[in-house]
Amino acid sequence: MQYLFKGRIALVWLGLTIVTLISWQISYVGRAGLSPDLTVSMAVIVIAVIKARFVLREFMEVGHASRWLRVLSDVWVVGLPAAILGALWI
Amino acid sequence: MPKSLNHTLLLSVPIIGMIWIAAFLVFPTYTPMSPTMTAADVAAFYGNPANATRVQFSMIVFNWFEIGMVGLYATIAMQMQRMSHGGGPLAWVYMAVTLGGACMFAAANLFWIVAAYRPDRAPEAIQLLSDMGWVCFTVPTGFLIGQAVTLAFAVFLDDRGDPVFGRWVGYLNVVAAIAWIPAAFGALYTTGPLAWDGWITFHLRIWTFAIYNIAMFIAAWNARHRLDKPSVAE
Amino acid sequence: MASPDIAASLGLTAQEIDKAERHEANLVDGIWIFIVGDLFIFASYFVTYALWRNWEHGIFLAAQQHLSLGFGLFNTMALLVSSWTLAAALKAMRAGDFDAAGWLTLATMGFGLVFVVSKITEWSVEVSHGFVFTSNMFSQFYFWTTGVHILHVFFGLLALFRLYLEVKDPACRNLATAESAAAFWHMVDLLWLVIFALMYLMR
Amino acid sequence: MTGAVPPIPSGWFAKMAWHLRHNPKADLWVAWFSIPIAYNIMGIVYFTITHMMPPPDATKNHAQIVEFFTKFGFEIRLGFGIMLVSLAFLVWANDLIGWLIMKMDIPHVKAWGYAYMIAMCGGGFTGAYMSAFTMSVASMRPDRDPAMLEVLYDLTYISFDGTMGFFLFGSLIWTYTILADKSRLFPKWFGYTCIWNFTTEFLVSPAVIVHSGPFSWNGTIAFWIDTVVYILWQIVYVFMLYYAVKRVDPPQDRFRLKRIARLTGQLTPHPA
Repeated sequence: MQYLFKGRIALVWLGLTIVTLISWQISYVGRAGLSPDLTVSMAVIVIAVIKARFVLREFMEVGHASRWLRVLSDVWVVGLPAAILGALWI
Repeated sequence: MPKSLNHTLLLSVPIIGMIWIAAFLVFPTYTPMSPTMTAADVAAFYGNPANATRVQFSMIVFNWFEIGMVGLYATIAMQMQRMSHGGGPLAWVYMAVTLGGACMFAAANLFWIVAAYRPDRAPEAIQLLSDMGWVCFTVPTGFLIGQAVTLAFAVFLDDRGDPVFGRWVGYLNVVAAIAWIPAAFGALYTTGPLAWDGWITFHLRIWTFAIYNIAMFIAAWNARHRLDKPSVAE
Repeated sequence: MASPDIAASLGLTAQEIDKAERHEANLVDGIWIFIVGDLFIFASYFVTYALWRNWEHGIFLAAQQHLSLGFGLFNTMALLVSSWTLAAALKAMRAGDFDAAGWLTLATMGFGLVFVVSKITEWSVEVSHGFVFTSNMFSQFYFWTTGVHILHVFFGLLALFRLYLEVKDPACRNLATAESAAAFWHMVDLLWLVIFALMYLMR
Repeated sequence: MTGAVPPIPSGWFAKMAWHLRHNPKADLWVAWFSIPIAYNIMGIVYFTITHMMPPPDATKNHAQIVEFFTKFGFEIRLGFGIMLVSLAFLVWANDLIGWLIMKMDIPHVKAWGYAYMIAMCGGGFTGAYMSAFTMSVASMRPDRDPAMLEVLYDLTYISFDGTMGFFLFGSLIWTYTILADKSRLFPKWFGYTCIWNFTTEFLVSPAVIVHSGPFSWNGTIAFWIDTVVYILWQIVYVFMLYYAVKRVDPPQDRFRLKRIARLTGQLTPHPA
């Protein structure tokens, strides 16, 4: 299947997979005690939205879309972690 | 088939109407039970075997024939499709609100039957069922209003040289709709003319309904031959 | 649609006719209004979740033990692979290779089904351990959010099936619908990435 | 009907009268205007008169339920009276949409239109009017046994939130027809956003199970977010119907072509 390796999609997929495993590792370290840890929460949320941005830009091809779409998707990518972390801090 | 049977659906309407009147007369009280009755009074009313039997018989007959007037309303909806603007959404609205009114009466009917079913129930529960029955019977005049307003619009918008219904049908529907409006507020007061046994909510509504049905039957009967022609709307 | 002379007879100005017809031009962008709206609606759910998590942190942490990280990771991988094959399918379609596009779409649907089966297995394992919707606030959020997400997976599978039928039929091939369906499926993947972080990984 | 059609007058009421008399889509416009009117009446009744919305707490105890019905008793009955007088407008809205579906270009289009009308009108009976009766009966006699009041209270909100299937299928039918319609009576992006409308019906289902938290009938998710999305969507919907009514052909009418020709001055009045 040559199309699986055409362009950057294979690379992006590999990157997403590795990052997923990293975030799993981050969370797994404290698994035994399940102690509250805001740093871990922050890290996994930020990693998740970075992954989301890669899906938006590379798979959904938002980079080629109209301007309002690019702006709104970036507002989401920046605003969501900010709002979640704000809610966790309150 | 004999020619006189061409209009069986329409001819069923006066028969159903007479059955309704008979069932109405079987009900133990002519005017509704007073909303000011206490729970004990209401329980005693349904506990009295003579009353309970009459409620049950009346409600069984109403239950059999509650949707019977559909022949008249379906015929009118067919006629609306022969009007220049009636065949669009308006005819379907007419059918839907007709069904809605019948469903609401059916609900009231079942509440009364349940109230009379176990007279040894707690008086509070019997009163609740009876209240639900009377409110479902009195308050949803919106369906009748919807029927009248929809038909009035269709009649007034019918701008062809040879209208299906005369203008008087439109005016009658407007007047009927206005007469039914106060009944929607029948739950507001327990005494006075707006209570569910008051003259505005009960007598005005019931008599308007009777006159309305008779007049609409006459209008539909006069226009019956139009049903043989193809409809305007496809 | 109204023919021009009828439109003219209805008293429409040229501007109004233009306004009415303009919807036509927006077919490709059609799905995007939905996707952006959906992203923001989900964002509001996520923020609500974070607030409740803050208020009942202990309960949430304790309840999180009922989730199995292995299942979560496997589900994430299934959706990531499906996104990859779907992106490849779109590339094949643009290259005019509809045979490969068909197979890649089928593969995407296959991975989507793997996700569905795995998710339902995970739910039944959790329910058999006594972790049900009404157990506590975390379980309510967990079952509800994953439930809404799997509903989107079902919609996505339907869209992909439609896409597959279109790819198979030379008369219906249409890159615009293909891009719409693909965008929707990637959004389902994207939402799962965030849900995975929020439900499974947060501490 | 004789004489040529007069030109459109300028006054607001005169213009309205002209359209009622001469516009070939007069019935469609009447039905369209009923939608903003009906939804505004419903909004005012629910939110300001009856205080039924935003929903009160599901965890109220007997004394609080009695207080609720005592405090708002008259307003509740007045508000639902107003709503019941105007309820036919909602039926007009449903049947306008059902009729517009019948004008689309998809196979078996009439069946889709009938299905929509039946589903939406059916849902109104338990979804909107049941709560009117239970609320009225409860507020009529707040001195009733509090346990009975509690039954009516639960019945009100659960019948209102819990009537899911009718609206689910109605909106599902509408969504499918918009997306499958080849004549593009409604824009496609609007069809996609209709998915929110029927998904809502899935989302509120926990409201019939839990008593508190974001998924209860007054919760952040099951009520507030749903309602905000629904109201925004509703505003778009009214405009979409406006354009659809503008674009759709008038009802099939033997006199239609003549009427239109007369409107444009292409035909002199025909002898009656």
